[in-house]
Amino acid sequence: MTNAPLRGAIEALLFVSTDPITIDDLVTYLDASKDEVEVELDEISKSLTSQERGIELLKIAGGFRLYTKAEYEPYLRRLAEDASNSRLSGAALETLAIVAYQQPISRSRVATIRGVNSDAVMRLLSVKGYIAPLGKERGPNSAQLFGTTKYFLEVMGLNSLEDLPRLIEFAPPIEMAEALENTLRDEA
Amino acid sequence: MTNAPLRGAIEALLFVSTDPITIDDLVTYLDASKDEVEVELDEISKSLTSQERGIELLKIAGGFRLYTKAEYEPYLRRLAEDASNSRLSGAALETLAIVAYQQPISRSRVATIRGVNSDAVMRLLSVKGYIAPLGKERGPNSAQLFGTTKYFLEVMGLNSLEDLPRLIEFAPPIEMAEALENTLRDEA
Amino acid sequence: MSYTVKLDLYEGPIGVLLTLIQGADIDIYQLSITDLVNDFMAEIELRKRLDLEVATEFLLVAATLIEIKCRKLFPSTSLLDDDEELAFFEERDLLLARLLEAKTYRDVSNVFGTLIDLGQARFRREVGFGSELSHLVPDPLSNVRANDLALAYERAMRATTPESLSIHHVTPLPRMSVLEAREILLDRLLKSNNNSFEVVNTLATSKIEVVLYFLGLLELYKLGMIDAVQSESGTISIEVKGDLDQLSQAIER
Repeated sequence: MTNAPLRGAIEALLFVSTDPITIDDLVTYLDASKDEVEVELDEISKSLTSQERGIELLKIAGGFRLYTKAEYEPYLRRLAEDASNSRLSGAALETLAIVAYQQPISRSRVATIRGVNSDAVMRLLSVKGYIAPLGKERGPNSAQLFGTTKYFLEVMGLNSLEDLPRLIEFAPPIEMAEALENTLRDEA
Repeated sequence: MTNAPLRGAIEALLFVSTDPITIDDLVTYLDASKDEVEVELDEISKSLTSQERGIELLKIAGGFRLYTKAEYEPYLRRLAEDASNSRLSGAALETLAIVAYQQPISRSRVATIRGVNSDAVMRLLSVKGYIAPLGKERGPNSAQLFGTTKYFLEVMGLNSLEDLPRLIEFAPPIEMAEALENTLRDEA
Repeated sequence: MSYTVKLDLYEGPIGVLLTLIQGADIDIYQLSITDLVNDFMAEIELRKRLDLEVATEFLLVAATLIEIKCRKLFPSTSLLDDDEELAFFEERDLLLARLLEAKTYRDVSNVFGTLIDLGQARFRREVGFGSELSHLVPDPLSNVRANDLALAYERAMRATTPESLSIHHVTPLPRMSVLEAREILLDRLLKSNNNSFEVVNTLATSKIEVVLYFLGLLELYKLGMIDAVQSESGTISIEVKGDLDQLSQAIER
């Protein structure tokens, strides 16, 4: 049995929300049961897979949100206000990766890992909304700690930080470590 | 005969657009004929009349735009109250203050000064009528500039912007913000 | 070196070094330390004009590189006493560990780049409640007065200023050397019968330690003290060869 007005209400809420909406939120706003909400979300999601539809429902950053399908990017790019799809530099992406995997992390710790003062890059990531201050370290010389934001999860298409690629899988191959080590060893 | 990808593209465009879109716009964006576009708009409109759907397609100001159906307003109100109660008031005040004293100002500069992405707050202030777009910066990468409105003056009980409380002297903020912004721009 | 690599001026010394090394491409296995030092010094020249602080970070790494180069050219002549010798080994191990760490983050950051590109291809509806539904949104500023604005403005501007003037003290790097990591690993491996590659993860308390333990494991393997066998399921099991006495003798030699 379908519950047409409930489905309509969910669609309306998804349409205006500027944040991912959780199932719990929907239950509260709609005076519906969790099961009912889940069934309708599922129906909405299924109906959007049709080729005739231009949007899709994604589970992202712990909630649900509507997005246009990636294949329509060329048309939407023309309409978008900031037409320039500005890309992050390599240094910015590396810094973002360090914050993502080591959060909560202080600026100075990021600087230590990168071997260079990273304040400007951190600030850029902050202004772009990818990272945000989380709070202070404990202790006398407490430094501000940073972590990734919900927006970061949204842009990356992740539901939670646990969905980040596993870092260990990116460890350099043994051969490379060996080759480097040989270069740095003193035996000629 | 239906043209599924075209319908999807139209839906995607309607979904993200802030203003009504005319048929001519759609023809231009989508490299389709006027007839094709009209047929698909009609199909979209029909499919939205179903009770299961929460939005509708309205022809307004010479163009088309998606709206939530009026019957769902009570639920939308709950979302609105929930979303704005949380963290917005402090951020809104700070953002409004920056726009008031530094207008005309772009979204990205506000973000640079605050150190966090401020798009959502700017949108709220705009929706509430405190600030409005003034026009574009000159130059190739022209960003939308914002300033305060007449309504803002009314609410604050000011006769003109010159009646804004004078600021105590402190470090030259504009130059610094500019320098910072330039640094960040180069890097992106 | 004959290739030219466009380097990001916001890269730190480790990142630059990694780029230079990767620029060598297939030659990575016959990397010339002399070329590496030359290229690295050229990069420092570029940065010296920009910022003394940045240049200093680079010089620290350069010092280690040059030391390595000297030892390669004159293996028998060492002007260092024992303590300095040990310190040099630590610096070198640390440099290697940091390079591998940087490589790990660089590789994963490429995936980040791809995901972000895909994310930017999907558009969200930013309008939110828009003007037609604005009556539903409560006004967060209903009680605000003009004076509040001035205060908020000054607070916002003050928050920006000191931050950019503060001095950041660099926290010390982990002082564990690969040698120490190797000892700890061996100790751990001997105490347990059923070891897997995961031991690297279990022991490490930070990412750089993962790299250090990994290198330690590599050394044990090269010294012939352990065997590594990969099963069909993909797990790598580690077996210690010989008994404790033999092993400790091997290490002492």
